[in-house]
Amino acid sequence: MIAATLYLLLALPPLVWAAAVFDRIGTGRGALLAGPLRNGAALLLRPVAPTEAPDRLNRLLAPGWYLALALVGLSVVPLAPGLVASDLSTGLVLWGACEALTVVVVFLHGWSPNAPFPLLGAYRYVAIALPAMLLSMFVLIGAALPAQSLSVGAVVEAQREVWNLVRQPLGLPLFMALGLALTLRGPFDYAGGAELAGGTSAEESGPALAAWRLARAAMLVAFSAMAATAFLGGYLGPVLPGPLWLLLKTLAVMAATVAAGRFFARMPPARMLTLLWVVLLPLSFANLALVGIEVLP
Amino acid sequence: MSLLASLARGAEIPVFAAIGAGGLAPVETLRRRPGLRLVDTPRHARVLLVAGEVDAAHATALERLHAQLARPRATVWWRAPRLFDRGEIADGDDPTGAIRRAAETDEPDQRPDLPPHPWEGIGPHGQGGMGMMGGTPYGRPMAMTAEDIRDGLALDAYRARFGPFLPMLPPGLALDLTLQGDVIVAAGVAAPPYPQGAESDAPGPCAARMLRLMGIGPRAARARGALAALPRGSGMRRRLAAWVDGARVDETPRPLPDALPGRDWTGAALWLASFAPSRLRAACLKPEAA
Amino acid sequence: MTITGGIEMTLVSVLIVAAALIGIGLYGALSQQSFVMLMMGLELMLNGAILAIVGFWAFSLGGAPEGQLLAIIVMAVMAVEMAVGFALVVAVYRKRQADMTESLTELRH
Amino acid sequence: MTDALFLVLSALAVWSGWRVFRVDSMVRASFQLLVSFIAVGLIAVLLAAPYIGIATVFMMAVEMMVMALFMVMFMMNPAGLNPMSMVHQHRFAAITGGTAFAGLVAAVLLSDLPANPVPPEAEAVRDLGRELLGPSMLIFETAGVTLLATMIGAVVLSARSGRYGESDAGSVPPGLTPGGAPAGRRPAQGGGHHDHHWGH
Amino acid sequence: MTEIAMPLVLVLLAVAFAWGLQRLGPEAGATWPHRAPFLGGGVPQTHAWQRWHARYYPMTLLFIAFEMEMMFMYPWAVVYIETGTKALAEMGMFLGILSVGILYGWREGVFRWQ
Repeated sequence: MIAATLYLLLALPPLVWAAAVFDRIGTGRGALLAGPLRNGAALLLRPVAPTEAPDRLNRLLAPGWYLALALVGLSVVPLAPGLVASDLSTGLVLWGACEALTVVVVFLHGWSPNAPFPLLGAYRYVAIALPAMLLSMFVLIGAALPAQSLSVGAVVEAQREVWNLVRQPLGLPLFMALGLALTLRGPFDYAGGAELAGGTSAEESGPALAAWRLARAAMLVAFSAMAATAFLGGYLGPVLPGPLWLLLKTLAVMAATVAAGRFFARMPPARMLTLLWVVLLPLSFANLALVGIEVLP
Repeated sequence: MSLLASLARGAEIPVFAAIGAGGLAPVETLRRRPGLRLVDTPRHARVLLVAGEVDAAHATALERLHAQLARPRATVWWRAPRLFDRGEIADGDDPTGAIRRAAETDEPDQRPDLPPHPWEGIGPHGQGGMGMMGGTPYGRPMAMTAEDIRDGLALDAYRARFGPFLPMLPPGLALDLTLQGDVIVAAGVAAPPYPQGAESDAPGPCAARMLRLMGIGPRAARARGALAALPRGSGMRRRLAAWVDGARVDETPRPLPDALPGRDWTGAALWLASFAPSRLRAACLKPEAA
Repeated sequence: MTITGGIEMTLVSVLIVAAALIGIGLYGALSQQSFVMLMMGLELMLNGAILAIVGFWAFSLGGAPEGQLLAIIVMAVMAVEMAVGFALVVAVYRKRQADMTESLTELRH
Repeated sequence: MTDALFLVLSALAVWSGWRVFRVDSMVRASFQLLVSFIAVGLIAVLLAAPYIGIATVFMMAVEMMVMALFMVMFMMNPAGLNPMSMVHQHRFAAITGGTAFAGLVAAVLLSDLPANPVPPEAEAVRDLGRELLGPSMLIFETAGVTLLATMIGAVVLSARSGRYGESDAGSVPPGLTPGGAPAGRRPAQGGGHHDHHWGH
Repeated sequence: MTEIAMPLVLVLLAVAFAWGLQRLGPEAGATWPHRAPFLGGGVPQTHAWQRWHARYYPMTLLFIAFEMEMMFMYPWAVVYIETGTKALAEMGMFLGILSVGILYGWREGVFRWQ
């Protein structure tokens, strides 16, 4: 347990850096590998901008909570058989709780500066992220059906025969929608975006901004690890050792999520809300029914 | 600390561009220039780049923007006469050198260090307010309820001047908006957009500006898919489709005080971006002429 | 067990914590003028109720599943209370621009 | 270890429950309540109910998020920029709350509580599932219908368009005879007391 | 019981780390013009904190009622295979009932901006 936690904490910084590199690919500004580090260092040397009458405590804590949720979410992912940081029999529910709390944290981040654009971003995000979370829970329940357990370890073991990606082809794409919402990017980046001048982080500067971006990258890592575990068989794989497989799959999902974030355009929020409830949610029902029929003996 | 400093030496310089007359197209050329990064808010920026001539009437707005950059901060005037006595001047096609030089300097505030309203020591708790809603706690009054135009819940109205240098609005356009939540309930034009060169009306840059608001790059293949993100039957979809196909759009929008109320912020920003800059300027000038 | 000063997790200690939550919730529900704050008090009381139910389930019921089911039902009650309560607040506010319990009593014409 | 965690979490639950009614900012109050719920959820995990405990956390996270939205929407001075007191009958409430606490504690201490702890090999979630799909199936389906009724009720109450027109315009039903008086009770006139509650 | 100790330790770790990170930068000069909210040179008349008109409030009410069903679904998933077709039918019915609520909400325009 402690060993698994140490591995996670060791693996997280390079993975966060990899997430930043993925974000930089295709922006045409060069310095792929060193760019994120340099920009991060420059941010750390700038001051934090205060605002008029902010909620100081929550403003200071929001990036920390976001990072904490990423870490806790990551901690339910087994690195190898039996090697998991928090070995909870209801790991999937804990991951769901992390998703739900992320909405709260992003809202707090936008609320605390007492400024218009962060506030707009925070409220817009809540509208979209709440139903998006619902999607992911249905999809994860679909992953738990063949395992007959809510433990993430059992979900992996149930994929020895066939990956959940094959059992429920709709699962990963729907789960990715949630990933985009959790990591505030692309079509689900309702907390930020150019039409809000950065949204919840429009008033942040210096280390506060750096901490928020770091937590966002850590959340991408956590989400990708979870997606790789729930749908791509986690540590399962031939020849290579388990943790390495998990690492490779995590990197693949990270890349796919970043690409999806770039590919799809962001809709006006009311349109996205209808899409989520009327199209994507029924799709997740259908997905669940599909798995249900498949796994019945 | 010295490790951080040496690492930070090669970092990109974050630049906030305050765009004046004729500055839109030149600033677009900076987007992919290595060593610089255009950011959407002065909080993220190191350097304030004033691109194109800015009205003297907007000098105060520019000084406010300047004050919102975290220190150390600097100004670069690119093809623009100075409105206050600070910063570097750049005249050529490439302000990178001037920006680099400016990024070594620091400038003090232009605005006096005064709260928007006096408040300290006022009121029973010294926070500037009386009762639940009165006074000016921490220097500003609280929002008060007002009628709503959509669902009839009379909640608070937020009144503010947006612009003239907001990155999601056409440069120079200053709007006096009343918002309830994220829906605009009343709008007035305080200043029309700046005139931009003819190249700003070309389909390519127009499509790119609109797609950037939707969070994607300007590649045509993606742009097609982006059409689906806009509400069907809205003029926005038709205009973006025309731009993506390489056709010019010569529609003039309705006067903004009539057209903006009832739209949410995202919809309003997209709607404004779906008109060519010159047509938008014409729509804002017409009522003034009449 | 010395770090906790002799306090152990027993049914009695769990129930005392639950009683404290219920007491605070009751104070909140009775003392708040605003309808939404009153709902916060109710929620806190239900919070104490959940804790008491889980405590009983763990120590006295021998793990009978009905105990857990009861906790879920309490949570469902909370959700229903919130949804209907807020809908009422919206309806009343639309009519009266008021959110205080005192203004609500005026509604009885 | 378990006892120490229990002590810390209980203190957190009670303290943040108390803070709910002591902070000025409505957002802080909602999330303070959320902290109390999280602490109780974690205590439930300590009590060998890992499902109920963690599920409390995620259910309450979204409920408190919605709570915060509505608190900000309908409370004056939602951020507490002006210090305020929203309390009435404070003494009565404090005494009642204290009495309730004392009474419950006395009841707990005086009664003979049966001791029949959860067997360590129990599978809490599986048992719950069997119960849901077996003996308590009716409760489960009734809950579905109740939730549906809640949804419809909430939508009807909160939507602007009433059944017979906009709710703030009276939503008057048509007459039973053509052109006759509206059916049902007539809504009272005189909404829109604008300023009567600003002067606290 | 250690299964929640580790997440709690991670939470403390993360919050402490992010806190420390934000203490790294130099102190900012907190003048009033510097602290004013960013509006592109414009100024707001009031504080941004207000009785915020969240335009999607009916959706949130529908949401909390609907979300309750997740509480029943997790235990259902665990015993699904051993219960078989009956479980499928029961959950289908349950979801069907709740979907009626969503359809009703859709018809009433709950997912639009109010």
